[in-house]
Amino acid sequence: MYTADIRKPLVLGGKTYTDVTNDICRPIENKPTNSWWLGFSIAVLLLLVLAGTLAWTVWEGIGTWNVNKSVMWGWDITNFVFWVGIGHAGTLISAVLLLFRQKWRMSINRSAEAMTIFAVFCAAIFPLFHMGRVWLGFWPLPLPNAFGSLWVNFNSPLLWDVFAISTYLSVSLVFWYLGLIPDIATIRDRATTKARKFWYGFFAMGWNGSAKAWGRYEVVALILAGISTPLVLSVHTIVSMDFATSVIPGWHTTIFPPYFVAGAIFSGFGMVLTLLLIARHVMNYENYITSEHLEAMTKVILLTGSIVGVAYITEFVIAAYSGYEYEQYAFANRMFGPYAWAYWTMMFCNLMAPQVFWSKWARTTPWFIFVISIVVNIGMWFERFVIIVTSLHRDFLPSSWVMYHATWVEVGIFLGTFGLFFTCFFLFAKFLPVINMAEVKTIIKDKE
Amino acid sequence: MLKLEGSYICGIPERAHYQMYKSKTHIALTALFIFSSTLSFSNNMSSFYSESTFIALVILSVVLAAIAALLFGIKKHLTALQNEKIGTETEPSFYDSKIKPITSKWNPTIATLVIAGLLMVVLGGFGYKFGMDEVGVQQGYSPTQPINFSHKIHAGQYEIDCKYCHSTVEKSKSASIPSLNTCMNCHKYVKAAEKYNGKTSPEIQKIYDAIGFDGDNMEYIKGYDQKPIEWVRIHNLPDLAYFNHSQHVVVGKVECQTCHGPIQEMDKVYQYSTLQMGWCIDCHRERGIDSENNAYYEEVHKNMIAEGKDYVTVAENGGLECSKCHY
Amino acid sequence: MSSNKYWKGVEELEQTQEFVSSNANEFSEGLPLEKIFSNDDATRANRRDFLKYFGFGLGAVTLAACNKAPIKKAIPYTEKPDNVTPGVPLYYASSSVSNSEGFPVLVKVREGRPIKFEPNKEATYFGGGLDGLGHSAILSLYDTNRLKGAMVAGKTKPVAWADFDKEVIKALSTTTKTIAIVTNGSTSMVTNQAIADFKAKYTNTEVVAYEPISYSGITRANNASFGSAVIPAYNFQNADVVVSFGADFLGTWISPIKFHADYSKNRVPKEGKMSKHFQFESLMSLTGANADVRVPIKMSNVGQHLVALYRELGGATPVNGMETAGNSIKQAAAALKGAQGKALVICGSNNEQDQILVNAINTMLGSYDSTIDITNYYKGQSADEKDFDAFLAKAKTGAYGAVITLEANPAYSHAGSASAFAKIPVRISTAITLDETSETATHIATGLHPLESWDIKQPYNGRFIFSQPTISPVFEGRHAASSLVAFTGIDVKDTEDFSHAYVYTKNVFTSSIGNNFNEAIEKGIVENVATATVPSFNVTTGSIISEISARKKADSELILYQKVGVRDGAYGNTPWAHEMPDPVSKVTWDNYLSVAMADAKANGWDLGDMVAVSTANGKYELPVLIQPGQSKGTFGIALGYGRVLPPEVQNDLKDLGQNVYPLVDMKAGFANYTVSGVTIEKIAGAAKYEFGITQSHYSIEGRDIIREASLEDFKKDPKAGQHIHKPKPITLWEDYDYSKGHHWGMAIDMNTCTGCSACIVSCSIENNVPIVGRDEVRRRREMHWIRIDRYYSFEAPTTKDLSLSIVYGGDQTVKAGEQMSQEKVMEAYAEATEDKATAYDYYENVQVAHQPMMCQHCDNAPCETVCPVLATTHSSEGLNQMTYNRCIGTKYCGNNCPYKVRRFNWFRYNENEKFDYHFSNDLGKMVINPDVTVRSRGVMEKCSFCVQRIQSTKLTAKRENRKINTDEFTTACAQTCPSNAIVFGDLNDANSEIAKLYRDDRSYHVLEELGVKPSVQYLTKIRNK
Amino acid sequence: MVDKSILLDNKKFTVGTFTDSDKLLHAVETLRKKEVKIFDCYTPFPVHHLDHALGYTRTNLTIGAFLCGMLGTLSGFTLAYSMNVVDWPMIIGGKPQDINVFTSFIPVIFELTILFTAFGMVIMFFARNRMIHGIKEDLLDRRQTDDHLLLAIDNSEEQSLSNDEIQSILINEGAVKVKGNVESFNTSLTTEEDLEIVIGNNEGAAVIN
Repeated sequence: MYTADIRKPLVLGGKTYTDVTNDICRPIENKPTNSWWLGFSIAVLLLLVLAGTLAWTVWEGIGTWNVNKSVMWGWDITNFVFWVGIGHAGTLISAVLLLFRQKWRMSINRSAEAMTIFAVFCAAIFPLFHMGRVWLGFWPLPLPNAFGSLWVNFNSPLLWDVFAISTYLSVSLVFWYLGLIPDIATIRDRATTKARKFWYGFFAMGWNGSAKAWGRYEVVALILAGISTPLVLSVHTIVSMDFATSVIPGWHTTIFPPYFVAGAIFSGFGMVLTLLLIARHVMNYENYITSEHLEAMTKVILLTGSIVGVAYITEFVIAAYSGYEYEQYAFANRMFGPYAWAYWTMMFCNLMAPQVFWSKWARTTPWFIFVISIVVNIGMWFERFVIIVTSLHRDFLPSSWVMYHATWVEVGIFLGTFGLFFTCFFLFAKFLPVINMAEVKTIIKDKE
Repeated sequence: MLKLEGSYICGIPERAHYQMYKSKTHIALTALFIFSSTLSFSNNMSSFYSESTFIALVILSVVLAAIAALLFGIKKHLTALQNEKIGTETEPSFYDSKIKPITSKWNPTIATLVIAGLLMVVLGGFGYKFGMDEVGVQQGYSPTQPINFSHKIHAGQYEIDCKYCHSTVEKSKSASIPSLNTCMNCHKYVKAAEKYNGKTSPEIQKIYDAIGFDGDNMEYIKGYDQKPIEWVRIHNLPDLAYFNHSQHVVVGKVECQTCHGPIQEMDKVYQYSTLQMGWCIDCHRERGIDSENNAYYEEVHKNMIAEGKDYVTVAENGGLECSKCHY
Repeated sequence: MSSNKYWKGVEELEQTQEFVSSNANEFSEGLPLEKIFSNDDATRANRRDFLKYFGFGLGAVTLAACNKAPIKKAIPYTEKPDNVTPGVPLYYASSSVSNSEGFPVLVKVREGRPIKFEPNKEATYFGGGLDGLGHSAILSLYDTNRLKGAMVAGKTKPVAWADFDKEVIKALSTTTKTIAIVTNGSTSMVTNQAIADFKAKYTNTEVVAYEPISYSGITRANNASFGSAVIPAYNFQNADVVVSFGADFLGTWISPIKFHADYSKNRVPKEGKMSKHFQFESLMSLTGANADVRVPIKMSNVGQHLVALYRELGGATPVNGMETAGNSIKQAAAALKGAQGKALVICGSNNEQDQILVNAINTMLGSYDSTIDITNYYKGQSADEKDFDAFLAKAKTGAYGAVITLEANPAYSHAGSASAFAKIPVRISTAITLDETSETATHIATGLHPLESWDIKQPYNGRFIFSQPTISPVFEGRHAASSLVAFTGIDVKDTEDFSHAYVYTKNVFTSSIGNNFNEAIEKGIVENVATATVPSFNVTTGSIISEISARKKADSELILYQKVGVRDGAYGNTPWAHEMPDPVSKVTWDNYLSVAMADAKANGWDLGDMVAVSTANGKYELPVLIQPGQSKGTFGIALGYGRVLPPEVQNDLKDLGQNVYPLVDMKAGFANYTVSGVTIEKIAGAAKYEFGITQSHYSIEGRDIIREASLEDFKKDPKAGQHIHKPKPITLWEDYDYSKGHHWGMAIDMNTCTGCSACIVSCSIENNVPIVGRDEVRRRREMHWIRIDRYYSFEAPTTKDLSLSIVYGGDQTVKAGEQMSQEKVMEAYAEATEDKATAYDYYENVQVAHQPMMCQHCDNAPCETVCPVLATTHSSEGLNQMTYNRCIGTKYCGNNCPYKVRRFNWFRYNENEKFDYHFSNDLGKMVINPDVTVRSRGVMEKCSFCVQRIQSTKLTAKRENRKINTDEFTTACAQTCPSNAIVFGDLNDANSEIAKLYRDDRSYHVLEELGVKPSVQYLTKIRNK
Repeated sequence: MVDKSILLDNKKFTVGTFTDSDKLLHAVETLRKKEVKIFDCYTPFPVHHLDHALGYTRTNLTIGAFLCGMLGTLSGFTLAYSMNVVDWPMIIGGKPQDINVFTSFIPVIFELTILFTAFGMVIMFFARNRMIHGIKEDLLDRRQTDDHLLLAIDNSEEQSLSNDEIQSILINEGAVKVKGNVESFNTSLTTEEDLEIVIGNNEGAAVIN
């Protein structure tokens, strides 16, 4: 008989299968609480901001942003990389931790995967709407056309992005959905209204928990996890290639792929922590998301934060050692130039702040973890800002050096994506089980 | 020394000066005299119409379908409620009675694959169609012209050389619609009166009215306020594509009919070709250049012989490069 | 929604303009929204209506219902002129519009529309170039605010010419007082003949010349020295040493385009020799930026410097004069002495005494007959303000019964003229737009634009320039000469065959120039010059020198100067001239108070601070711009701004800058542009002004972008300046073989490029580059395809001087000349200096380098690799092709361009009320080059190497069954460059100029270590220090 | 909606309900030892080794996934190569126009491999399990996806043991409830009562025929 080799029970409170089902289905089967409505309204409000600012951008032109002749990417691509990065933790938690048989993942992977998908939604907005002619957004797809046919450029990292992001989104969706099917079936079988019976029945695809199905299911989940792992690494590698394959000093760096991946995991875990700590508090899931989970995640944050920190320093040393004046200047400019504030914010948030997790107290105190997780999110946004804007604003020819500050439209779009993200998340929390019931039931009896 | 297009013209004959200077018109009129086809056009509006119509219809049908579905659903629900109240058994729907028994026998595996396959085919087909139609096509466009000019009579029956009227086809990017004095070279005498009981043909009369010619006395009316003929353009290439007639006719030795079709048989001209980029590209990929008889292509011809080829296509000579047409 | 409303215009007559001029929405594919946005016809209201309806959903049905193809008309000529082939441009020799004295150009005409000026390369005396203002002035033809016909005060609509003439003749013939004619000191022989005819009828006529910028110092001095009140012709090509005292001869002084060409002939080192140029000046002028030795002085002291030079050269004088730092006068004198007969000294002062001394020096140096030609003298701009002041004084007494202003605008540029003019009851103007003078006129005999007119001008004695109409008059104007003749009662109605102006002009020609009028206008220039003679100098300099020495040095002086783009402001309504960045300050659209760094630091001023400038003549509020190279204690404000334009003008041209003409100091009997007694105070609490500035970083940061070497080093080693250790780029693949066919390339000689920016405007017009306005330039979104990078470097203190070890970016000790940031080093140096009063004086001594930068057409272009949709690819002829219609606007290419030369269409710049320049009105669109697509919003654009010219030339050759001739054509920038700094051609043609330059030892690529293999070569700048 | 009746069409089952996965597993092992043919088990969560205990062979979906992946690799390469090299080669930043440009294709090939693998495998999984949107489920117990673990034996199959023997084994193995003649169902809604029943242990277990 296989027993997970863990020190403490991952589910507290002596829950039975029934308790698990009841606890997790409660928000779905009951009317939403006032706090849900409040949060949802705020999110929808922000979503309207997104709609408004995007409409304005399309109506007037990208000129409504403050990007200029030298800094042609600003907040848009910063936000894109930020959101894609956040997305990574979800896949990582469910796929990589599955491969490593880390059972503590089980109560958090569902929401982490949901976060992935919503974050990729948010991310996808930016490359689409940063285009001058968004209505031609389908042109990067290799479709036959009446131009002869004119195809696409397989040399372009942006095209790789198109493939990577769409693959990532669809595979993540499939993975997430696959995991949801047994739980949807559970809700279906508990349904007391026709609508619920119909819709959950529709999405449950006739699942009935047959042992044959479970056998195949486990194999499929394992293989999906197996291919999702290189996928998730490849996606941020390819995103980093947007920069790494260019010639701009500060971008043209071979360290970018691992550095971006570590940063993505780092920021993703930050976001997962932020969300889980809220969900845990609001939905009373303390028994499922225990301090064991929090501690494990803070350790990952500590690790990846340090990897990112090493990358920062490595980058710097390489620049200094390169003997290449443009590269040297680019990094000196990051530290002491007009955007030094962004650089030092990034250094503080990403390198220094996570180091507090060496302390056990810090790793197990939810409010403190929450604060640090926010700091990590801010830091990782600034990392992308530093990479994109400070590299572009002073590159090779000093004649083209410029400053860049966002307009209200750019800020509005960024805030708006939070609206989209949280709208999706609130709907998810209302209509789907936030914790993977089937998996949690398997570890309910796993003891020390 | 810089010389574009021959030499720069100086010392226009005085008559021309007079013409330029004499006409005290608003600049719009200056523009009016200008043969419009010299400039490419701003819109390819056909695409506007076809696409806007299409999209508007799609939006509309989706909205209507949704409303219809909603209404239908409400009706069904109400009927069910009604029946429940009265206690009568709801009559099984068409679906329940006819379709369901059949579909319930389907093998889900096969059904899944078939449905997925169908969906892919439909979506793929739609995508392909969308891609192909992306550029508006006005093939077959045949508007009514202010004068019912027949190419069949002029080019077909009387075998007038195309270049007689479209005189700039060998010199300029545009073939040019002939100015009225070109028409008058013949129609000063040709009035087709035999068909109209000794009167000037009404179509030819339109020329006279425009240029100010007194058909009865066979002389130009002095001081006549001339009105140009506003022909309707048939071949509308979008502005973003530079097409030069002289390049194709003189250098490429392309027959008019290759692109314009059997123009000598057209009573009413229509657009023969699609004028899509793919159409241009197809020709460029197939057609060879006349490298042997043009000193410009001397090097190309030498290389061609060296490589043992019979001919070099336009594409091989860089004819597929973007800025050959787009700038 | 009414579909008719939408498309109605198409059927209307006016809309024919649209196809002529508007390429507005060239991108016809894609979703229809864009088309609706960009529909030429739709007014803004319609656009909004559309959205409203579309949003409602029902609109979509309506739209779907009107399913008929929009009709486009093709309207042929009724009678086609013989020489017009639609689609083929014609070139007419004519005269530049912005140079009222006459400057030979060609006018490119497409289907009856002049669309561009091009230099007349056959007029070699004038140099074969054209400046930015000259190019941009073509827009004055297509100005919607031009007067539509003869105007009479009190009436809003034009009146019939016959009635107008009757009224004017009545007024002129009834007055018993004097009739005045105010000319612009015109060199027009036609106008002069008309004035003569007018005078014959009205014998009580006085003629007075007026020009906004005065060179009376020179004319008076020449009158005193040689007995002829003229501005001589200067021949810089003969000068081995040029010493200029505040004369901005490359930018604004007298005839800068010609001077450019002449000057540049000696600037390329040939056999180890090039000319040496000393510039003593207070503001940083374009000329100073190109000088080998630039010495900051105060213009109020220029006389003393001249005295010092005079003495050094051996002139007998008891006074020492003033020496400047580093014994610059001594050096200059030594150089001048060594170049006897090949030297030239000029001075920008308008003071007669200064100029007499300059004449004395030039006589000593034997410059006359060699570098100065007083026989075939310059005839333009020779109006003397003395005459005009006398006229004004007399006018104030009410002595004049009528005044006719011919193309002069004294009300704008002369402070006292408005009140004097008001005393004259009949004021007739021949302006073509409502300017400050014609606004108060009682009658406007609306003239013709020069491009609509016949004219003969004589800019130099014996050199005649011809203008011919290239378009039929846009509005109901009448040639000014015809108007003058009409006022004598002669019928000037056009006859059956000829216009009056044509006959009149031809008569002037045959009576005073020659017989073959047709040949003359074909060539555009007739030269009939006399052999130069050496005039005898007959002034004793003693008293002048003592007077000069007695002048008091001003603590602070205000210098009123002209900007290269806008000049005297006469063409203030042509937006291209304003969007062209100032070659030195790189500021667009504004004038400002330029101050020295030392003054700014001492007074706590910063860039954009608003200050109040007050002199005896008035007080103005202006923003501060800190100008490196400017002398401490001097302040500069540009003239030519603050034009009062018709109320219809609502774009950035409205209320543009401050008109500081009233500050010109007239006390000493001449127009003194150096004003003393100026106080400047920061306006407390005023918001900082933001300049539209295209380059905000001064320093080159010690980067290997501009390579330079001294002439000494260059003589020893022709590869001097190039010995920079660079890693050799390697490639994974074999490069594409460009050796077949054509391989287009460009070379730019940084020795001859002066930074004058003419190429920017020429390129913009050729390639339909939009004008974006000040606010967009502030956001750093100017659209110019070619820009001129300007870098300052300090004539740096050595490491020893600095005695500072500054750590910057690692532990690198910064050495002068190879700093990572020279500015920072100098700043630290200044802060460490004990003597705060002189801490920032080093900012006076800066070197300037100009570097034109456009798409480098890299063979391994980084932009091409990253475009996902192949919108930018390479042609087999080495061109980096930008395909606008394929572009979806990811902007990735722009980011990945190391040269940052790609420009993005942030907005829709045509047909947009926010960008209300010529692209947005039907008349202005006439100037659009029909061979180049007008870009829609959301696409990238950049320099194309004028691919439309390449294609057109290739096609002509193919059609004519021949190869392309060597250097048969060139790009718009190269063509217009007055100093021939830009060369374009086929690298595979071994005989071409470009192939030779590519083999030159001085040539290098910018950022060659990136391995992108640019197709633009730069030639090392050699300084003759 | 389509019924999933193909799976359990008109069959009658003997169903043992467990509330503990270990007990279920043990029951399966015991029955299998006695050569009882078990139709299938239905559990709300994956019970480890259950498939092994039931004697199911390892699924060969992995081979299918591999083939799909190969197809993806091939399509990716074909797509890129045919577009950028064969159909319309262009000079792009000095990059080669032949097979040497292969390195640029790698990211796209990789992504398509993943995409094809994932989708191919999941579609095969659904097909193999006869799962499709809208299909109706077959349930033997309303709580088989909640907290009941079912062991189903097809009554129509010939067994080595009698029905009663099997049922008693099930009860002995800890089944909380054993029903002898169960048909699949999928129609009615769940009621509140259904959810309120809590089955703690097997003390009250009874065979319900």
